Amino acid sequence: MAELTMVSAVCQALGRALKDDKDVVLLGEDVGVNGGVFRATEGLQEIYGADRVIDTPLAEAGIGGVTVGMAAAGLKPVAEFQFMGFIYSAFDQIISHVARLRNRTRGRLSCPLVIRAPYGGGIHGPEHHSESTEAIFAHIPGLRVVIPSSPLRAYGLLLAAIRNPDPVMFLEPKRVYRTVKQEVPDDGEALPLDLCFVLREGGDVTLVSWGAAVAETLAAAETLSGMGIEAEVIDVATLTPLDMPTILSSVEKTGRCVIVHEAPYTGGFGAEIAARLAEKGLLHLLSPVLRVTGYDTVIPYAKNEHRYLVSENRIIDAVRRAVAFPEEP
Amino acid sequence: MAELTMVSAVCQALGRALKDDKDVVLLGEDVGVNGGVFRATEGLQEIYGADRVIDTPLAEAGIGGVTVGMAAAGLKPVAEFQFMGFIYSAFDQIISHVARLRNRTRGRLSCPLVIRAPYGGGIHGPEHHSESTEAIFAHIPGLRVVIPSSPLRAYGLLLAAIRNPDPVMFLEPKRVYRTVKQEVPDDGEALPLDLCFVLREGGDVTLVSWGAAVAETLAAAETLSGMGIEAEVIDVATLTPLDMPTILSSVEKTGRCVIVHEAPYTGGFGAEIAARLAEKGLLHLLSPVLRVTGYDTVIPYAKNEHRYLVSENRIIDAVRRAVAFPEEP
Amino acid sequence: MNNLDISYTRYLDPEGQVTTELPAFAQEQSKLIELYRRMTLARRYDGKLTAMQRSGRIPSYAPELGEEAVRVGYATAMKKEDVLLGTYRDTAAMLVRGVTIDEDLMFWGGDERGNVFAGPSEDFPLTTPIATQTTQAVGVAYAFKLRDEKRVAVTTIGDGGSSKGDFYEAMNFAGAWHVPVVFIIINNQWAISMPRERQSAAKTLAQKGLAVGIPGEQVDGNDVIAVCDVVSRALENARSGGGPTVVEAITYRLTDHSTADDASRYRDPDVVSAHWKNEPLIRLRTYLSESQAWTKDDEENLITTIDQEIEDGIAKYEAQEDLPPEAMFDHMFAELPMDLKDQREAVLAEFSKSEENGYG
Amino acid sequence: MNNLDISYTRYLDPEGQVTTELPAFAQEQSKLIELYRRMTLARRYDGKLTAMQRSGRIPSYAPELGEEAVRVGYATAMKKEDVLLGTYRDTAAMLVRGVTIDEDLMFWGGDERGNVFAGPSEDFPLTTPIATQTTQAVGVAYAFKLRDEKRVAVTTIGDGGSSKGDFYEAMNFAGAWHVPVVFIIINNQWAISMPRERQSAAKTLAQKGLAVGIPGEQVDGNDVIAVCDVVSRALENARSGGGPTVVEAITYRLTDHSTADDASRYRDPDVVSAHWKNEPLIRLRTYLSESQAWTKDDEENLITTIDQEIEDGIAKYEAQEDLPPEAMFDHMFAELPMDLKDQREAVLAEFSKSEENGYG
Ligand SMILES: Cc1ncc(C[n+]2csc(CCOP(=O)(O)OP(=O)(O)O)c2C)c(N)n1
Ligand SMILES: Cc1ncc(C[n+]2csc(CCOP(=O)(O)OP(=O)(O)O)c2C)c(N)n1
Ligand SMILES: [Mg+2]
Ligand SMILES: [Mg+2]
Repeated sequence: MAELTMVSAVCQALGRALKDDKDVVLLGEDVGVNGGVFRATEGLQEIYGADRVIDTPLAEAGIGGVTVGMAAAGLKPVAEFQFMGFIYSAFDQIISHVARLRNRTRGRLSCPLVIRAPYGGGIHGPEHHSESTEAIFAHIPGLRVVIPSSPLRAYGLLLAAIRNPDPVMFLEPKRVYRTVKQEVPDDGEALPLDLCFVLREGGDVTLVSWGAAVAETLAAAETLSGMGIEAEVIDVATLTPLDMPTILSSVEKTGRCVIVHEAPYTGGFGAEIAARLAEKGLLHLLSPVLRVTGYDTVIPYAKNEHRYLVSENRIIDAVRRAVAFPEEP
Repeated sequence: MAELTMVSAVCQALGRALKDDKDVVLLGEDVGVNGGVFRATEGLQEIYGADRVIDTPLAEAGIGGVTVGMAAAGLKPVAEFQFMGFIYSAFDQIISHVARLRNRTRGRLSCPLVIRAPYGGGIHGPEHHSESTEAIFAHIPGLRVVIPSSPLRAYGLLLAAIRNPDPVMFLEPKRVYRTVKQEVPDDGEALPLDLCFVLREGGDVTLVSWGAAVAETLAAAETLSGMGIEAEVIDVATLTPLDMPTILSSVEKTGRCVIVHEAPYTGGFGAEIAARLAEKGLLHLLSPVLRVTGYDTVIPYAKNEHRYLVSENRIIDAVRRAVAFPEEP
Repeated sequence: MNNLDISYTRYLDPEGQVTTELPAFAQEQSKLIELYRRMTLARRYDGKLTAMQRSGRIPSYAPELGEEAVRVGYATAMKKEDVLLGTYRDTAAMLVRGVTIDEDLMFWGGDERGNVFAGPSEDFPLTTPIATQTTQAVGVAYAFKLRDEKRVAVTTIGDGGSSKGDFYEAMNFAGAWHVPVVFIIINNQWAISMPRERQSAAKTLAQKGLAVGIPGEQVDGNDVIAVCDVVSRALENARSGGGPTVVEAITYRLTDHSTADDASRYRDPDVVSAHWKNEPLIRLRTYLSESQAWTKDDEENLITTIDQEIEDGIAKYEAQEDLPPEAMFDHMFAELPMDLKDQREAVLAEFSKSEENGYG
Repeated sequence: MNNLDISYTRYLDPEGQVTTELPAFAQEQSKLIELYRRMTLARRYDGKLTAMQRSGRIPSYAPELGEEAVRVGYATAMKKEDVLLGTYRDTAAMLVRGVTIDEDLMFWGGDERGNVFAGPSEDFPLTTPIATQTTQAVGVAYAFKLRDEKRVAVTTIGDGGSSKGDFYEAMNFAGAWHVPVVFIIINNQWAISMPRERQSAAKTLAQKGLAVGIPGEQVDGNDVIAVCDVVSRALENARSGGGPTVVEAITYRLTDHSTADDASRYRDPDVVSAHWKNEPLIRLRTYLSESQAWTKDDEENLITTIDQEIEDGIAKYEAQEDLPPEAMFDHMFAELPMDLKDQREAVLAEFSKSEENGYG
């Protein structure tokens, strides 16, 4: 079996969904003949036809709205937004309808749809190609926010998202689209939504992360291990609904927590996790809950981008501060 | 001097700004002849003319974009969005341009504008008329998010917002538009942005709130006082940039904190404040940081709305739990 | 300036005189009487809702006084299996579609269960965020086309709403994809306080379709026969694979924008009164009377029956069980996620404590 | 289907033959030679940027090969005091406006300082989120009108972008407010992989203006004389209070959408080659040569001068000091808020530790 990158795993999951369920359709800008600007839909139009792998006009509010209409009318649309930076025109649909149609109609109509968007920086893209605004979606009741961090999880979680009867924002960290390969059998097996994945066990500190930053977090954990600090690494994977029990029980064990994400600090989803620890885990906390995140600035153009992105070093520094607390490391 | 409601204080500030600075213009749906659906611009078109108090076509993305253009071209536009629930079409402009134009051009161009929107529930409005999505804006670097909770603060903060050289989201809690009156002299004095207001002093617990919920928070503080619990009440007023020093020093004194807001719990701005306490105030915390908030559901239509909104009772319950911690009250 | 060519259809003028030979369906008096009944129901129910709001029995309402012909006309033209995506002002159409009065009252009463109408079970609930329904309609129409179903999505929008980018994107998608959707612009001349002329420099709103290459036409929105006729043709065209159409129906909002509005602040009451002579019920009644198909007695009987129907609906609405507190959680997702369970419990606990007999 | 009436302007055909009497400005050969020089600079610089991207010296670039005439034409028609709000593909226009090569290179090199151009100091930076510049242009134009300044805002958009609701809203605001703005649709037939025909069912993109009641016309976008002429007239009309215009300039994207794109995946190379015979430089050169106004020597000299100019710009760009780490904080607000100070300190500390001689 060939090893797949994350973007190929996404493509494989989409192909599988198209094959298994005739109600599944894909739509978005350039998803057809071109196979998507990242090739996440490569080859699918050829197999499933232009009626089910649909190139749209260039209009994001429109993509949002037609996706809602399709879903309510019995299809299972998977819409691609070319970059997260261009999803904002669809916010009205996402907030006002996607997240609400089931509730508004007490389940008479619903929105079984998936909205996919590549997100995050680190590819030296032009401005507006490097956004990490997952926290915005995570604040909207009625949405699921799912973020894979490996080819295997991309495949399994995307299948789960498509099969889920409710809407899912499926955000793909494009920085790791092609950085790792894994064997990803096309077995049609979904992974569970609404659960964190514990990627590494350790008793000294809990590292909580998602998306592209999981890579640096895992790397930091390895380096820390060499320094005698064993970190437990949790990939949140589904931001909302949040699996707090898994995070809490890890922090009950370690007493320390560092949260790592690429999005800006203030109001990032890390705040929610830290806040829940301050509410539900206070007595277990041996040190401040630290957040290693992007800054409260616009993510810089290519030249300064590396100074904005979360680095292994910054994570290690934070962990050492947490572990040494109340001393300076 | 007549006493003013909050909405009249807003109107008075707008009139003052139009009078003091010929570059100030107001725009929005129905802000002209009609004086705004809440009358926040009542009478202003008559005085300052239809060129400066501008009725727009019905198109929020357009309102966002023309406001940016006006601001960059040297005007000081104050745009009204009729309800926060209809601001989403303007997100692309707000996130991609309003928050960024100065940074993108290293200050060559800038966005000295104010975006006003009535927000929050409690007026038995139809669906989409009761949103509290301030946390979304607070997560966008480059925006100031300012929320008044009294007629005096509405007047002083709005003047400050209009005079500020950077963009301000000025969110007006419509539930208290007409519930209280205060003497609000039209003296042209602005209040400081970026600072919290301590509305009540107390040593037992810190209550942190903003917007309409400040009313219930203050009421709860009075009731609690009768029970022997003295609460310090802080109106955050400017969510971002956050004045954490004021909150921290209060919590250093009281050791306990309850955060109160109307927006949904998960990812609400209360999470940011709690997270910062978990980071910077951990050693001072005598009890879990509790949040009394809306639920992670769509705010219900009129009939069930009162069960969603934060009540004095819920605040009192939370404070009693905090104060009794680790016992149950 | 470029030349355009926009047709305008009318059969009955404000005086109830036939201006062009009536279309086939309108040759049958029973059909016209049914249209008249539907408009009268709309008018009476609209008055009732307005009154109920004034007396505090419902929190808000968007009246459609004077605009009954458009909604009754297009809804009558639709087939049951078509799908409607309307605005907040489309109550009359929903009644024609089969939504019951008690269901509708729940909606206006502030209860989400009002959107669970069994009649047209695929119709969308009334939409508040303006123009968002129009792109959704294209998605619905796409599903019809993909599944090869001979059905049409119908969506409405106001003159104000026609300025929104969503509407343009919807028309453009519909044109590019050639899907079965009909866009009805209900031009009642006002968007709250904004008059039609200042909303757009376009001479007609029908020409909005031209921007995206789909046909646009105007119809006298106070002539129910014309609306029904024009929309029927657009529907049949869409149903048979002919693609989308934009119909601009010209009418007039005879009252306030909503029960929260006071139109006297921004428009001249004399102008409004003048528009009463164009309102849609009179002209059809005149025509029917002059054709000896309608008498004073018929009118009185009709009103009695309709008022009873409305009262029955109100009684049924008021007999409904109150919404339980936990209702706000129970339809957020197909299955309540673990993470919301505590919140649901908290609400239950709070309101079982403080409320003895339900919502009051 | 409704009838429309859209004009199309061309002076020089692809063979460089005059098809209609040239407009006044084009009677002066020096003017035409300057237009030719500007297009040649655009062509050479475009090639250089593409090459620099291939060799890793800049991270990305959106080439405009084949589309030089539109940008040089409209930018030449503009006055200095007008304001341009372009897309990411408007580099050639920016150079005409006075942006220097080193400034432009900074932008493409991934350095915000590239947007601090001193020449047209009120022009907007190139815009990535498609169509957002068009509503902004209306705001700029509104400011001009309010202050009674005889200036015009010019904004461009692609054929793809013309599907976006923002563009429609922009046109509608401009029409309703009658402000001095010119919308130029640069129809290069492709939006990445989406061909023009599938983007919209509209036969022309110029007719998009009709939806909002503003005039629309087409121009041969590969005829720089025609572009300059049509845009000049639209500008003068706007400047003198005549309101907005939509101009559709028809050209062809001869290369990939961007340096990240591979157009051979979705379009036939033979069709692309065929379009080379329409490209804008040849036809003007032919015309000039046939008018004895341009020799081989002139051509060689021009290219030598331009290439030197480009190399000088590159040298100046490369001599720039690196961006300091704290730059990301220092322009977020007029004054750095207290709450961001710690973050700024942290970045400074991190990178003074780990970087000895700046960014590498
Ligand atoms: C996106 C959006 N913006 C603003 C509003 C507030 N609002 C409700 S109705 C209305 C005017 C609508 O006018 P029109 O489209 O002509 O429809 P009508 O009310 O006349 O039927 C406005 C501005 C809204 N509901 N949605
Ligand atoms: C709002 C938005 N959506 C998507 C994109 C991604 N994107 C960049 S260019 C492009 C195609 C644009 O085509 P067109 O408008 O014809 O302009 P051209 O590139 O041909 O000059 C797309 C989809 C974007 N930049 N902005
Ligand atoms: Mg209207
Ligand atoms: Mg193009």
